[in-house]
Amino acid sequence: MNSASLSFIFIDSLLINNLVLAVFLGICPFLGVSGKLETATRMGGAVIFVMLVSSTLTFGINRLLIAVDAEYLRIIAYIVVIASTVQLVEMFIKKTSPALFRALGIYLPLITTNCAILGVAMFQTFREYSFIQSLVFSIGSGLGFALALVIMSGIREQLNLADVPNVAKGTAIALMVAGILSMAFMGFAGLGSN
Amino acid sequence: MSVGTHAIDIRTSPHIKGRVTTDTIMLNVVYALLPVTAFAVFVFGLSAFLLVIVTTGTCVLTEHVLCKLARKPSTVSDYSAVITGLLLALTLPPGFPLWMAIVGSVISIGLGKALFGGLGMNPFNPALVGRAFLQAAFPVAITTWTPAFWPEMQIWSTERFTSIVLPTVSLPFMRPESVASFINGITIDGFSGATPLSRMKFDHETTSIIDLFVGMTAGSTGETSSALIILGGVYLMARRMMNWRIPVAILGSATVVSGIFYALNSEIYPTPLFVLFSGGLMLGAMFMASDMVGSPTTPLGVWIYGILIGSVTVVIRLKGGLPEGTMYAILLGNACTPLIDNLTQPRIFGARKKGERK
Amino acid sequence: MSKAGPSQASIFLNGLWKENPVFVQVLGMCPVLAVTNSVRNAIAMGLSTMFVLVMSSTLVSLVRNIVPKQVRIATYILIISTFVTIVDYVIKAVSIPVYKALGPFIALIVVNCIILGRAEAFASKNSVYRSILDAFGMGIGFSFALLCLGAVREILGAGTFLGVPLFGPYFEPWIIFLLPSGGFFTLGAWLLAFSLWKERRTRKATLAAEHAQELAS
Amino acid sequence: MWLPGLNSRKTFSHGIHPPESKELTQDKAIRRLPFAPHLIIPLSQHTGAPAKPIVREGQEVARGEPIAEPGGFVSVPMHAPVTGRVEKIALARDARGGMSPAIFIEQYPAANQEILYGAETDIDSLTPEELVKAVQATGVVGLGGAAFPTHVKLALPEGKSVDTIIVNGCECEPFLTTDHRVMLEQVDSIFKGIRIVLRALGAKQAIVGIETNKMDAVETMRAGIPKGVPCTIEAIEAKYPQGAEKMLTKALVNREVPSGGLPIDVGVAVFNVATLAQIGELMPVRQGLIERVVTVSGTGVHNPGNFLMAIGTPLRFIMDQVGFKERECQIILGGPMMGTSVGTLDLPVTKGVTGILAIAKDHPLAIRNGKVFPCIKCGSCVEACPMHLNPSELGLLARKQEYETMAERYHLMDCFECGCCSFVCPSNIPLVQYFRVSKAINRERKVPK
Amino acid sequence: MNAATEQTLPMPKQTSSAYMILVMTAVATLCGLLIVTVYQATAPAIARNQAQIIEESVFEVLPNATRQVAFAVDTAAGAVTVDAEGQSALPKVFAGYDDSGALVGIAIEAGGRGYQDIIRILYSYSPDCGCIDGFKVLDHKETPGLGDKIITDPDFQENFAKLDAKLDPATNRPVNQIVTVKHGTKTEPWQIDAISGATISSKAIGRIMQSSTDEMLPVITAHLDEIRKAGTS
Repeated sequence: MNSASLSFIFIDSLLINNLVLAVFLGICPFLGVSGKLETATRMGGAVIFVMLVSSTLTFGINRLLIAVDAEYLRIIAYIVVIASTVQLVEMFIKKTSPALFRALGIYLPLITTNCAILGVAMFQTFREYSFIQSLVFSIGSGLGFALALVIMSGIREQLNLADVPNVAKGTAIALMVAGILSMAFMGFAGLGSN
Repeated sequence: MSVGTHAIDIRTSPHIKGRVTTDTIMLNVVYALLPVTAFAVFVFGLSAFLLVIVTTGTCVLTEHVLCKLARKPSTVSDYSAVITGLLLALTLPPGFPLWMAIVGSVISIGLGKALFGGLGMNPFNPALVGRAFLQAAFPVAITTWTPAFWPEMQIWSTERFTSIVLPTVSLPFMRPESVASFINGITIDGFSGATPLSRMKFDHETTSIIDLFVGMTAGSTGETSSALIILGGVYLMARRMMNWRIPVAILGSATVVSGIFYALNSEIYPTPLFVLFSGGLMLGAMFMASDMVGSPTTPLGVWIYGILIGSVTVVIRLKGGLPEGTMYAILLGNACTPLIDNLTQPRIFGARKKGERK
Repeated sequence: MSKAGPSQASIFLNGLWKENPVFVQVLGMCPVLAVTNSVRNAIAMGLSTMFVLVMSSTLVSLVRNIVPKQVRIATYILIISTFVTIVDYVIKAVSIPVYKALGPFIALIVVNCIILGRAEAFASKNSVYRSILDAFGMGIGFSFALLCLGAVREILGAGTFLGVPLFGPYFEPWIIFLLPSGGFFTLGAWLLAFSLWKERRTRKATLAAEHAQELAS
Repeated sequence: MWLPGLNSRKTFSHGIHPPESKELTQDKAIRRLPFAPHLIIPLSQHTGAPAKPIVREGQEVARGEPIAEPGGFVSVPMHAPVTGRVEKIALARDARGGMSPAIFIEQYPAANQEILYGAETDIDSLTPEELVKAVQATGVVGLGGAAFPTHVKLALPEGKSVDTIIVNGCECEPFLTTDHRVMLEQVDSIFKGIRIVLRALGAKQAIVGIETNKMDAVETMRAGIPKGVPCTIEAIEAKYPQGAEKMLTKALVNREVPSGGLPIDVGVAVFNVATLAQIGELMPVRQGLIERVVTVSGTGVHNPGNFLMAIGTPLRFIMDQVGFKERECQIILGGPMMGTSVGTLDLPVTKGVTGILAIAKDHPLAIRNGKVFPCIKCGSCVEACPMHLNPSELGLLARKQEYETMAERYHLMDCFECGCCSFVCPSNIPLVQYFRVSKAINRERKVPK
Repeated sequence: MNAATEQTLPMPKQTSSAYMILVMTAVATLCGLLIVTVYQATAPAIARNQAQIIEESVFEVLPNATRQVAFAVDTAAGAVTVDAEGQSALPKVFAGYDDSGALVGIAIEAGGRGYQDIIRILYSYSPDCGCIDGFKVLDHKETPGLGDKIITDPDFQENFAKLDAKLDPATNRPVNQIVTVKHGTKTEPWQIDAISGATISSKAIGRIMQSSTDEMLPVITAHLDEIRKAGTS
């Protein structure tokens, strides 16, 4: 049981403890897919969607595991659920909305290895969120991930035109930008606490 | 581009050019900052003076050394490092340990600017990157304030010009208390002049608007006197060396948002005037958010950018955990600049409007 | 695989240095950043990852000839998550504070690309002995990187190493290094240092080559 | 900033206000320059195909006699500017720094330089098609600097129509005052020209746009409107590049010429005042264009002024006449914003030359070989670009050689190189030069496909 | 998972599905065996560790206690029940008893928003003096060196040596609300003197304590007899 209010969970997961910039989840796609704004936007959208679905499913799975006293299977169960969710979502979107599939399609398989999805599932279990809380948490986290990704990709597109020294090009400069972004997000600490 | 080898010079058009150049703009920003700096030294004394000298010196030196290391011609002469140094000093509390100020200056230039390729390439305001680093690294030192006209509002006392606030001279990598351990009989706890914003936030005490406007309060070295900051800003606007829309958008949106809060509950929330004149909002709006490099280039984008900064500042101040949010808001604005620019590309002349077919 | 493969020593050293998973391949960033605010956590995470890496590589290598291609990845994930679960419980049994500090990141070892990557790229094609060697190399390389980060962050951020104060009572810690932004900066700085070092080496090498050429001509 | 309602003066948005420097010559009446002893008449003084010579070396020519015939529809004939002898037909240096064919004429100092060619014609009796032919025969091209054959503009393409003639009396380039003087001194010819053009295109009205820094011209022109000519004179804001076709169309009739299009796409045709003055003067007598008014100005000359000079007069001769200070100078054919910088004085005045400027190096606005700073994204160029492009971003892209992105995402091809961005750039970045190179590279890349 | 991964891989003919299922089952069985073994082996140690952590904390805030019993407090129903197994999802309090079985104090768990994240604290309430006399931060993410002074600052800890939390016998509500005041301005026994420079975290502690005492103390006081009895049983 966790008594945190929904608005707090949302602001916390979106801004204060941003998935990428404060909790360090999903760093790989954050660094890998943030080269282009358009790609980043689509990846962000895909992550929000998958996160919502998988978080709902893992919430149910967790309840089931607790009921049958098999909590030691949690990690295996979660990873299986997430992998199949991504597959199912992919198939479902392909069938129902070819346009959406074209937009998100190639990013969906990448999401399986996005630790943010599993991370959100683990966090909501750790913090013992209720169903509604989990839902808000996953939406907030997904939006937070997308926000960080989109801002980052904007900056990186701009940096392509800058004279970044050769030694700093690539991951190093991306990490530095992420660090500065992370500092900027520190300003949101305590938001809504009074 | 010039290919002139004849006695008569040839090049391609245009053959004339406006007289304003980047270094003159930068130099004028320095001029605009001078009254604020001078007032800061007058109010806070020797410690503030040392702080300004140290940050400016370190910034210029760092810029020079890094240029040399990168085997590029030194870019010190464009004055941008001077501005960074000055701004950094003006955003730090007077009496801030000098060794930390040096760290901040090196971070400002190194991380905030050189790493991105120097002037014009930095997505974030270098001084604020340094400032944010110091805020995160040394949260205690950076929230230790010296009261204005110390000791105790004696404007014509000379004590502040002949003695130093102790933290200023703390040993490198050591806490201010370290000095006390070397010199017997000195206690540090003498100063804890809270800023108007922290008094507002934590104790719900307001400060008179006149004091805020003139600068009779504790606060960062250069943020206290709104009057002089406005003076410098107006000078730059008048010389068309600053985009007037940015300060107007920031201050305007801050007024509106804080006005809404005030209207909702005038017991808890301060008046919009208090919000405008307290803390670093004025300095940030005039001299940091309006830094051309980190702000959008499109006319519409500039408004969005300003409104974003103004409202985030007020929200952090009134609803967040921190008493002040200007720095974070501007860094956030800088971060969003490429996106804003991307979304607000102007409609080019003669482009077909939406839905219009050839 | 071919018998004339790389020597055992080079397999081991490969992961440790030349193909260091963090500094060279830039893999598994999340735990590298998240749990390195103290040396203790860094070591715990390094060891846990290494354990999972070694065990799963061993098992994968053992079953590599039985498992049909189609269910390869599925089997690997199953094996990896098993060992992660084991680590999870072992840490909980050993020390609750460490467990709390690492939090969900223990579970996230499952999605650490290094482990699946090595299982797929190396263990599934090599003998058990060589796979263990490779896993140890990679594991130590990963732990080494974590330690590099953890050491910098703890020494600067708290003035301690493994909790032991280093600089006396008046040291002013640089708290930023314990915060998330400090994690990004430290890793960025390490990468920067690495590429500076590499650049200098290649420049020296080209200079030497040019010099040799001049001498020859 | 342009605020609707507050600022009732007609204009376009963006643009710049460079110092005008017109006071040097604007009050100097047009004076005739003596004939140079040797003249050079390039065969390609206009846009389009070069003219074909119809004279032999050594042949004697009389002033006004056709010496070359059009090389195609988009081409005009040449007429002998002086009475004299064809020295040779050979390659001559051109303003772009290359060599191109020209007719060299030696003037007979003894000749009285009377124009013997031509015939009085009743223009009103000609059909539009005949008018186009007649205009071509005069050899008139756009005298505002573009040198586009005027008759081509008069021949309406299928399916297009023109309702409004815009007469360009802006002369927005600093230093230049030729149009200004023409408007003061040749009012009748201008209106004659307007009538001819109105008839040729079947347009309903003509609007003359004159910048507010030439209010005397506005007055004179207003007073001179003949009865029956549907013409209005509008004073428009003095701003560069007000005289660009698209900008002027926007300012006067509030129509935006579509990207990549011509004024005719919005039912407008734009003519320079000097062009119309020449048409008005030459058409009734069916003579050829052999001389034009040129502003010779700048801090590098002793006696700046507006001179009527024979086409083909070498710059060296002109400079001798006005007194060249022989200081380190930059010689510009045309205005300082879009003109061509030349490296030699052995060039002739051609039909498109509006001015000859000698700008001394110590002129406050002269481009020194100043330091180029990095772009600080000040946005001045964005606020200056009359085409509403983003020169700052384009410049950054050009540095990284992203030429295709420039064209596809940032509309590089809409840039008409007015020079506003380079003028305002505090970092001295040669933006226009970047764009010129980028455009050329893009064109080259497209060709093989 | 089977279904999931097969989608992405082409199906060569030679391997029969029966074989694949066999292999998967074998591997899964092996894994299951491993996990269960480890789970069984570590379960006692984990339970011990967890119990120890709670116990240690409780004894830290109740130094005179030698034995503790956990209770679940249902503030809505106003009921207190013994919850030794820790099964209940309700907020918990731990009563501490000395060797003679007399109630020494009650340790109450509370939590709320701090600067960066939730702060969880444990404080002890002494029904005899109607005051709070022990305090420990269980979990926090406050800024190191600044907000974490709530743990390290001795002056701040001093606040909780005897913090007034008396209940008005008539209304059974706290007489005075616990409140954090500016550093150096504490005048009343129910005030918490804030840490200089760490006002945000100090205030958070005050808020957490105030709402917790407001909610819990009336219920606990009402059932004090039951709690005392549990010590002697």
